[in-house]
Amino acid sequence: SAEEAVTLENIKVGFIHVSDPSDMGYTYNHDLGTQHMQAALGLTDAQIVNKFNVPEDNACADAIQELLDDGCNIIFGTSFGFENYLLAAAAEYPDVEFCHATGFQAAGSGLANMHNYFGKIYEARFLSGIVAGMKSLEIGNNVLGYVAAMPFAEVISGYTSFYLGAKAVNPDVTMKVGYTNSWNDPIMEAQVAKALIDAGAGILGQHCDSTAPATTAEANQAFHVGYNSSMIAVAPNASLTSAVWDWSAYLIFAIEQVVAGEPIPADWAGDMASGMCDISELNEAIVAEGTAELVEIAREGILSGELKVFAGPLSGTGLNYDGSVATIELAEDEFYDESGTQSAPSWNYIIDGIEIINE
Amino acid sequence: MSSEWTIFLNFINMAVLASTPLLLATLGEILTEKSGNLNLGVEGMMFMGAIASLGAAYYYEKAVLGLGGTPSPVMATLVAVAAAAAAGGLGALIYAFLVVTLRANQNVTGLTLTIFGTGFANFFGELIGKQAGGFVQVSAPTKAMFGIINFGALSDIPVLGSLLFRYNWMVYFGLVVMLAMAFFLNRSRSGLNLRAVGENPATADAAGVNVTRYKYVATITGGALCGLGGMFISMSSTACAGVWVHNSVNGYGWLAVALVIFATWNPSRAWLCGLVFGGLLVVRNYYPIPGLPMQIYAMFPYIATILVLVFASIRQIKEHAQPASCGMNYFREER
Amino acid sequence: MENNPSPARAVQNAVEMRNITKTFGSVVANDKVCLMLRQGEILALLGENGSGKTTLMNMLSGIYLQDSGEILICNKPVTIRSPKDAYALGIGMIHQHFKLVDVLTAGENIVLGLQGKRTLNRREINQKVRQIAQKYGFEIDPTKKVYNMAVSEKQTVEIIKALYRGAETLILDEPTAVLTPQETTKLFDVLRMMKAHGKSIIIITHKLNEVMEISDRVAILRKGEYIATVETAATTQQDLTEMMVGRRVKLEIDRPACARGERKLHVTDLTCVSREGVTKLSGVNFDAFGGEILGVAGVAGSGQKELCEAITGLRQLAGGSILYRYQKDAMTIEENIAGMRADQIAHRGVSLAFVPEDRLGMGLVANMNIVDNVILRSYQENRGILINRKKYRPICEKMIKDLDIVTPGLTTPVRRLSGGNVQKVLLGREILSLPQVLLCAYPVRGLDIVSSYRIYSLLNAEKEKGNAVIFIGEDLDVLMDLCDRVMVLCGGQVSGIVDPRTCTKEEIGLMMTRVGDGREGERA
Amino acid sequence: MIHQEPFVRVVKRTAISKRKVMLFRLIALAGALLAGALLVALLGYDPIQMYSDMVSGALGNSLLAVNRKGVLAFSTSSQATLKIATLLLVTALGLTMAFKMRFWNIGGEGQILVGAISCSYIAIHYGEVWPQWLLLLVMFVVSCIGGGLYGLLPALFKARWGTNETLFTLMLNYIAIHFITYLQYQPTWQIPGTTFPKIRDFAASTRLPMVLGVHVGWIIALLLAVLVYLYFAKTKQGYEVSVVGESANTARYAGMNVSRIILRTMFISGAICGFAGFMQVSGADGSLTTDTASGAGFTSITVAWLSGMNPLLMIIYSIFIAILARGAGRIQTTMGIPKSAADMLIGIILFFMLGVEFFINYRLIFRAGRRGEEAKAV
Ligand SMILES: Nc1ncnc2c1ncn2[C@@H]1O[C@H](COP(=O)(O)OP(=O)(O)OP(=O)(O)O)[C@@H](O)[C@H]1O
Ligand SMILES: Nc1ncnc2c1ncn2[C@@H]1O[C@H](COP(=O)(O)OP(=O)(O)OP(=O)(O)O)[C@@H](O)[C@H]1O
Ligand SMILES: [Mg+2]
Ligand SMILES: [Mg+2]
Repeated sequence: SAEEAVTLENIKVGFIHVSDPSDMGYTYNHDLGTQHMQAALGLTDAQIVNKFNVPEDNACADAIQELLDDGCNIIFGTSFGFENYLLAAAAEYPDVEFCHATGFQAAGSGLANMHNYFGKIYEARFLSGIVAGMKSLEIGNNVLGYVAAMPFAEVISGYTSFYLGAKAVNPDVTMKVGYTNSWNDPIMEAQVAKALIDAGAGILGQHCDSTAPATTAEANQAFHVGYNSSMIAVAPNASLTSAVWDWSAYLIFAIEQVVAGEPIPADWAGDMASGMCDISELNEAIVAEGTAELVEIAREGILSGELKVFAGPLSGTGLNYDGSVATIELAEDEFYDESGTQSAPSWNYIIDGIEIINE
Repeated sequence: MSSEWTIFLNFINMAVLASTPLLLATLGEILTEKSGNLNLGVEGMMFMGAIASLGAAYYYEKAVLGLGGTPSPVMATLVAVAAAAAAGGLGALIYAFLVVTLRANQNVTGLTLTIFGTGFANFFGELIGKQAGGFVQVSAPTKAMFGIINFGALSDIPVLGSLLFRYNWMVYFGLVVMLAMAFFLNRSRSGLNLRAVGENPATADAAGVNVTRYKYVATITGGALCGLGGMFISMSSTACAGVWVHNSVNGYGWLAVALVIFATWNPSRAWLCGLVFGGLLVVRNYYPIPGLPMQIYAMFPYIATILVLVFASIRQIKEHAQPASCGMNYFREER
Repeated sequence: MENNPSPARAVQNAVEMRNITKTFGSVVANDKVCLMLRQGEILALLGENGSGKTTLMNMLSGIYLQDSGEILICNKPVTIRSPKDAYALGIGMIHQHFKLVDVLTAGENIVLGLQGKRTLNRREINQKVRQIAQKYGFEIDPTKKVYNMAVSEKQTVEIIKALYRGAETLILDEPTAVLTPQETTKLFDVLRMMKAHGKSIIIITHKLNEVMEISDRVAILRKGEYIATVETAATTQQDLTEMMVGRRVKLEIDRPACARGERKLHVTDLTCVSREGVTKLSGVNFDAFGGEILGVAGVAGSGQKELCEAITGLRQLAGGSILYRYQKDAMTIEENIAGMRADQIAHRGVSLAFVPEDRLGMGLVANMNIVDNVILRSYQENRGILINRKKYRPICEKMIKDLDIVTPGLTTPVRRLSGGNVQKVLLGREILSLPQVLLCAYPVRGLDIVSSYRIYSLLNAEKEKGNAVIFIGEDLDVLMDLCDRVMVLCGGQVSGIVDPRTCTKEEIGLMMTRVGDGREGERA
Repeated sequence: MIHQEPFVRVVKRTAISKRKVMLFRLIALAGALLAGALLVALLGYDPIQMYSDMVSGALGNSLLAVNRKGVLAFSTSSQATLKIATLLLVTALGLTMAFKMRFWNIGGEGQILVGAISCSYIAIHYGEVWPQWLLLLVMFVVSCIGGGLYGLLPALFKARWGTNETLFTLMLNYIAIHFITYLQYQPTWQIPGTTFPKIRDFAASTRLPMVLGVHVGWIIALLLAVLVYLYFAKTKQGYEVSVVGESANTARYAGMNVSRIILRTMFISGAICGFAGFMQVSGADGSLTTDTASGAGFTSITVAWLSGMNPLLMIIYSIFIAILARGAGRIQTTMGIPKSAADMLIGIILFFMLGVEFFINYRLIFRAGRRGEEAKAV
């Protein structure tokens, strides 16, 4: 057919999610972003097609195909495991835009219509770590706990920045990390959370999808810092704040680029300035005194570039991609620029003060 | 108290909690198999119980709020329990009707029930969530009903307090069901009749036992227990805590089927073995074994079950075997 | 509501069955059968296999429901829909195949299904069981598990089960088939005792001497039809047989004279031990010759089954040898096949045919058609991986014609055929394999008289071909008329091998209950 | 003590025509679709649109079309359907081998996965090294051996000690899944350049060639259906399997080595399932995940059973189930009905199909009907 210009009236936007909003976590939040985007751009319901609960295998290729058959002009895949299927589709359908969160291959693929996006969530995590660190000083418990999904860069980067934030205000703080081995297994998350509390943790952070760590903290008189969205509603006496995403920042940007006929960058890392990531409102009733002020100071520092999250002196060990041991050593004036080369997280080192309880 | 002790007590505590949904479903399946029905639909019935309890409590609260009242958490709990038992029982009723009355193949019917129940729960979970504007969850007071009970001074007794008085009500309920079932099977007349039905329905029939009725009642009661096991997963504060999570039952039903074998069809052993399974599920959070990958760890319950299965078949212990007619349908005039 | 008839009342009918009809598919098992059981009598129910005795009794005990007809208990019409109803009416049945739960104790089995207190008081129950046992002279341990019991013990449990429930009418379906003569004597004592206590009893048995011994009256069925009821005292075994079969039976069976051929089978010191460690066969010695039929007599369970299985390689031996002589490629080979498995024997090319007792559970595949059943023993002969059914089609058609097998067609599963035709398919197939030794276990069981004679002539034909035939039977008259020699088994030992032409039935009967010393009785 | 005679009695049918059987099954199918329609209508959706969307979503507007690259191929929708159907069909064929022997192999899932793991090992370690023909050949062989050995394990115990195979094979499924999770953490299996717990995509040379837009497995599956049909209809081994299934006693009597037949058959059963795993990773997915079998091991049991173990009927049933599964994705897009509706619908249909067997095998006689002339059948 004769190329009809893509406008806000006729654009069709497709989404592929690995779970559905009932996870109250990653997908829920991404879908909130979709709703904000829809409201902001005035799209109709028919212009948005969601594919929920798509496994990270060939079913993803099928889902992409269905979206294409449905006439989508731009397709967002929100989970890491979708990348190769999106790449393959991008190669075949050059006139459709493909945007992939958490991935890293777009820039190297040479495809103009394949894009990666993510955000400097470690900055928000750092702020949320300050909230936890302040609380740890207040309750006099220097042990943090962290319910983590799987041992790889995105997760490790997340808990390291959380820990560094806490350590910035409480130099004596240590952290225990428990893995669940799954993105969304609420039973396991609750069990690991409980084990961390049993191991002495007074405040829990999390990088997994469900609210189980928050409710477990609440049930065990501990405190909690969430991820993805505010969890104060589910754990009003435990949840201090959360490191959150507002994915609409990117969604609006990318769709407006398409409508305007402008290219979308191959790699896009949103930050606090763009509104992509931040921490949610503080739970005023339970946060430690002076938290808000300290968070504000840190935010200013990060926005001005004076404050770096992965700043030296810092040393850690991790695994290389081939399984061999890797180390990093940052001197006093050095820092690790995680989003410097790509949007996907890359900090993959365990630093002193962090202990894994169940590896 | 030394910290080793504390770790151990915490571990036991979590093992008990982790074992409870398994225990309820296992007891349900034991009762079912005692009637000669091998219902492989445990997973499906747990799913149905999980969504039904959550959905019912959610709609109850919504209805009361809509009428301008304040929902009572106790009522919400009762509604959830009733719905879970009813949903599990409904799944079992479908199974029993097909298998007992229509003489359908037990294996295929059970698997179908699992397919159906899984679809049913995920379908309604997603649907209700959509209507609720994202996700379904019950109110905080109702969630608290499924949390750890505070027994006050009792919970604070050293050792005993944390060993016995730091659970939610379903743990104690599971214990009561276990004791009741052990008593029923070993000490009551109906229990004896039920065992006979599962071992040799023709004999039970000739002795004047209403085989069909026993099969129906045992299977449906068993299904209701599986439903309650599902409720633990969706409601308990040590699991989904009153929030619907896609695919939340996620293999626990099959673990319960394994546990039935592991427990050699004996309720009190089911309780003990359930504890072992529960322990296996959480032990790596308390006692990590260096060098043993956690994914290999996760295989242990299944490997243990196979070993028990093989051991039992080699020893040919009649009392520890599956009820003899299990898996086969009974038709009086067939010979 | 219990119908407890007082002995004081005038003679009344404990049970009356009027015009009972029951069909299974196209089989009319009972056709307008009438039966009357008086209060306090022992009635024998007699009929050939498949004449509908069990079916009739199953309707009385609530296992089946009649298609039409009426049942009256103590002169009142009733509908018995389940065994529960039957018990409520005071009817208890001891089935041919015991209905007991293996993993439960005797006491538990006895109270199974009874109403009463919700909880079980095992001590009280066991006490009551012992009381009943004492009253009628049984021996029983109520705490013993059924799977640890011998057959006679199980039967005792069954009878006490019925008595415990206050059965006034007892039905026993072939109770003596599984018992030793001593046990039978004991059972009959108990039955007489029960009669003395006013119970009414129906007993099914194929053994006419038992009928004469125990019963007051005899009711006879023939092919699902009711023939008559006669006073035992006023009849003879010959009369009963005639009523059963329907005509004067020529009770003479052909025994063509043949020259004894070479020794085909030479069995020495054959010993078998069951899995449970019970000796089932010990020191069995015998020979089978071409051109003769060797009969094997014995009470059921004297080792017949084990003997067949041992010779055909289906059972492990504890000792002994089985020398088998056969022609192969124009050579005569004598080989010890002891210890070989059935498949190894088959691969040897040993032409040993076996007609097992369990036709549909072992000899044939019930759900397969005639062609598939006929190729069962010879499908391996075809070279290559394919099976050649086409080749067997005409063979089967010829077999159907030769043996008068009644079947809707070649594709009908054999389970649909009647018992006699099933047996003809089985025997026909075995004969097709051109065996030099033909081993038959109860080949005429369940067959009517015409079919039985057909089988006898087939066996005689084999004998005349110079093959050896081993015939395991239960009916002594048949064995004595058909066979050239009769080997008598007792308790897994050979109590003698006799020439039926020169010895009496009583002598053989005696040998069946008493172990002689091996070849002593050999008079051939 | 006079009882009413029971209201309804059940009597075994002696014979029923093939046409009537077909009719009964069609009625059951219609009933199931109606029940499903009722359910979605109650929830406020249009059932007619749902079913038509499902079918069009599963098959596309035209089954075969010239695609944008100018080659004739299955429509994109039907490609996915065909891939699902292929997996179901091959697995069902494998399971049928066991079921004919009355061996309740519900470990199809595990055997698929072990087959897939075995050939994935080759694909990942030699994918860039060996030529395509060698890769595919070796992958095929090891997948069959892997799946076969995994099927052999419970058979060994069954043959030796009579260990319950239903539960044994069931447990093996979970062990296989957890093993894949384990592999996801092994650096050599992961995507180069990440530590993300996902197994890398295979090299192009390890992928099965395409025919009409779908991996060649669908043609192999059809051939296999014919082969399995012939195996049971024409070969000695197939005959032996049937005899052992009907009665092990008879088989022993007939001189068959029953243990060997059980082992051999379960090896073949597992090998075919293992082959299904090979097709899935090499043909459909191009990688190994814990979802590789995606429940096919279970769904295929129902496919095999619905077809009455008839390999040719299995072709139809596996396509039918695939259409449902695939069509559900479509109604999620067009109507917002959650995809899980497919599982629920499949469940309902199977329930009806299971129920109708009773009416095929038995007839009911009602009390009133017995009064006048002979039994009235229903
Ligand atoms: N459940 C059944 N289904 C089909 N046919 C049956 C059934 N029970 C009995 N029959 C048929 O009814 C007929 C009578 O069988 P029944 O068992 O009553 O005979 P019987 O007189 O007890 O024989 P036997 O002396 O062998 O015990 C047989 O021909 C048998 O085929
Ligand atoms: N369920 C059945 N369906 C169809 N025919 C049957 C069925 N059961 C038995 N028969 C037929 O009835 C015949 C007689 O059966 P029955 O059990 O009464 O005698 P039997 O087995 O020869 O004797 P016995 O019980 O003394 O060993 C069998 O040979 C068989 O052909
Ligand atoms: Mg009989
Ligand atoms: Mg009989």
